[in-house]
Amino acid sequence: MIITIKAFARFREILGSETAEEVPEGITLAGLLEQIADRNPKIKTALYEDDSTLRRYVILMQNKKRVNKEDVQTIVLSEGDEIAIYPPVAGG
Amino acid sequence: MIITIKAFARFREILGSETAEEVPEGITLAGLLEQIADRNPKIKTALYEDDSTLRRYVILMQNKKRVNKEDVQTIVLSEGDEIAIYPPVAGG
Amino acid sequence: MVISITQEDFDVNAMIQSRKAPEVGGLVSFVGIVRDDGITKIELEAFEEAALEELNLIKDEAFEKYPLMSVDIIHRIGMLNVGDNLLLILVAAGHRKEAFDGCEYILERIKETVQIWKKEFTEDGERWVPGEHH
Amino acid sequence: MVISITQEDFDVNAMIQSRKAPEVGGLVSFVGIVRDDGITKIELEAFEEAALEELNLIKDEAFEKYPLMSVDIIHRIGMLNVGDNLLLILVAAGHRKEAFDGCEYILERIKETVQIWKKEFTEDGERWVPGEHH
Repeated sequence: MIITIKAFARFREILGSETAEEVPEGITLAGLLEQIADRNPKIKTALYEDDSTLRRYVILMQNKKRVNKEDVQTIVLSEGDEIAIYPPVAGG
Repeated sequence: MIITIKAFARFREILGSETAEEVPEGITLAGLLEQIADRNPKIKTALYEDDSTLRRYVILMQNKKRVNKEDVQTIVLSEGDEIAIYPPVAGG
Repeated sequence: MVISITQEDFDVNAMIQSRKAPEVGGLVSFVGIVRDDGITKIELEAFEEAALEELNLIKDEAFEKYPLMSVDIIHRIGMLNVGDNLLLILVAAGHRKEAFDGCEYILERIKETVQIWKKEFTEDGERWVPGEHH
Repeated sequence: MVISITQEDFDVNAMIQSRKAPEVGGLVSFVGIVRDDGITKIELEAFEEAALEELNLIKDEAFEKYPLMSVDIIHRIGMLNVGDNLLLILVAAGHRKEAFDGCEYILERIKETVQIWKKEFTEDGERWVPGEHH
């Protein structure tokens, strides 16, 4: 199935602003992030600490709802989901 | 000697905006107020409580410096002094 | 910087534009408007020399209390209608917090001590707006 | 009421004029400016759909917390120079206190959660402005 990934600011510069990612049915959000990180060491470094935990400043949204970091392992994605990845905001 | 009296808001309506008051040498600020109050019961009522104390909401300036109420009896006026009389301000 | 008591209206855009400077990060303005409290119009009276002195003193106090870049205060007097501009306070600062604090401080001080009075006109007559401070 | 993320500049006078209403007694505006922190220009990027949703949520929160008459928020994006307008928050209320509190609340919330980022360009290169909140 296809998941849309949107990325912003420094993550946009690494991931591109919007990409369609082919993933297996039943993949979790954590699985999606690992899949894209495995393809590119720059993405891996941007997303993960050395001990493979997600960096504190990575913010995730699923269909424009913010995701709690503790739920990343358990959220199962569905066809057409939009995952947004961005760093802490700096507007105003 | 001549003292200038400036009055504002409701006091202007009773006293006029600016008047030159002829007073004896050595008069105190309290003496000046009594002199103008004695001439006109409306002024008297505007300035004094029934017990002849100055009303709480009367504000006085001598040459654009605010006067403490406790000093009204002791301030001796000089030729050319300007006394301003006004109620609590309501700008802004 | 403008400190003024005037019958003239003011232009907030132009004032903001002229207060921009490299270190200015935020401008906070307060625009006071003649509110419809069942009135037809309002007349403002000032003891101008004293009020201007007081406004300048308040400006100086604001600069002492907060790291501000500029302060402008324009208080209108004369006969005004509901919806007319009454007061502009414009404060520029490097950062937002001090701009807000400075602007609010100036407004509170104006209401406390600046020699300006308001008379409201209604269909039934007129009344002096009571002052809040003594 | 305008809630907008746009490349266009804004007109504070016109906005204030259009927010006047009989019960409005005070309007507080915050105008954010591109500050010269040794930069040549700045580029703002937004996750527009999410940011607009968030701004509308913040507006609703402000109305719940304070008795406000109107709220406008215009956040600019794109390439801006030092001194350019960046953000307008305009809050109208019956009285001064709630207008100040409402405007300041909205600004803090924008800095916390609205999906907008800034990249600064200097003579030596470029850097993303770090966000304050997580």
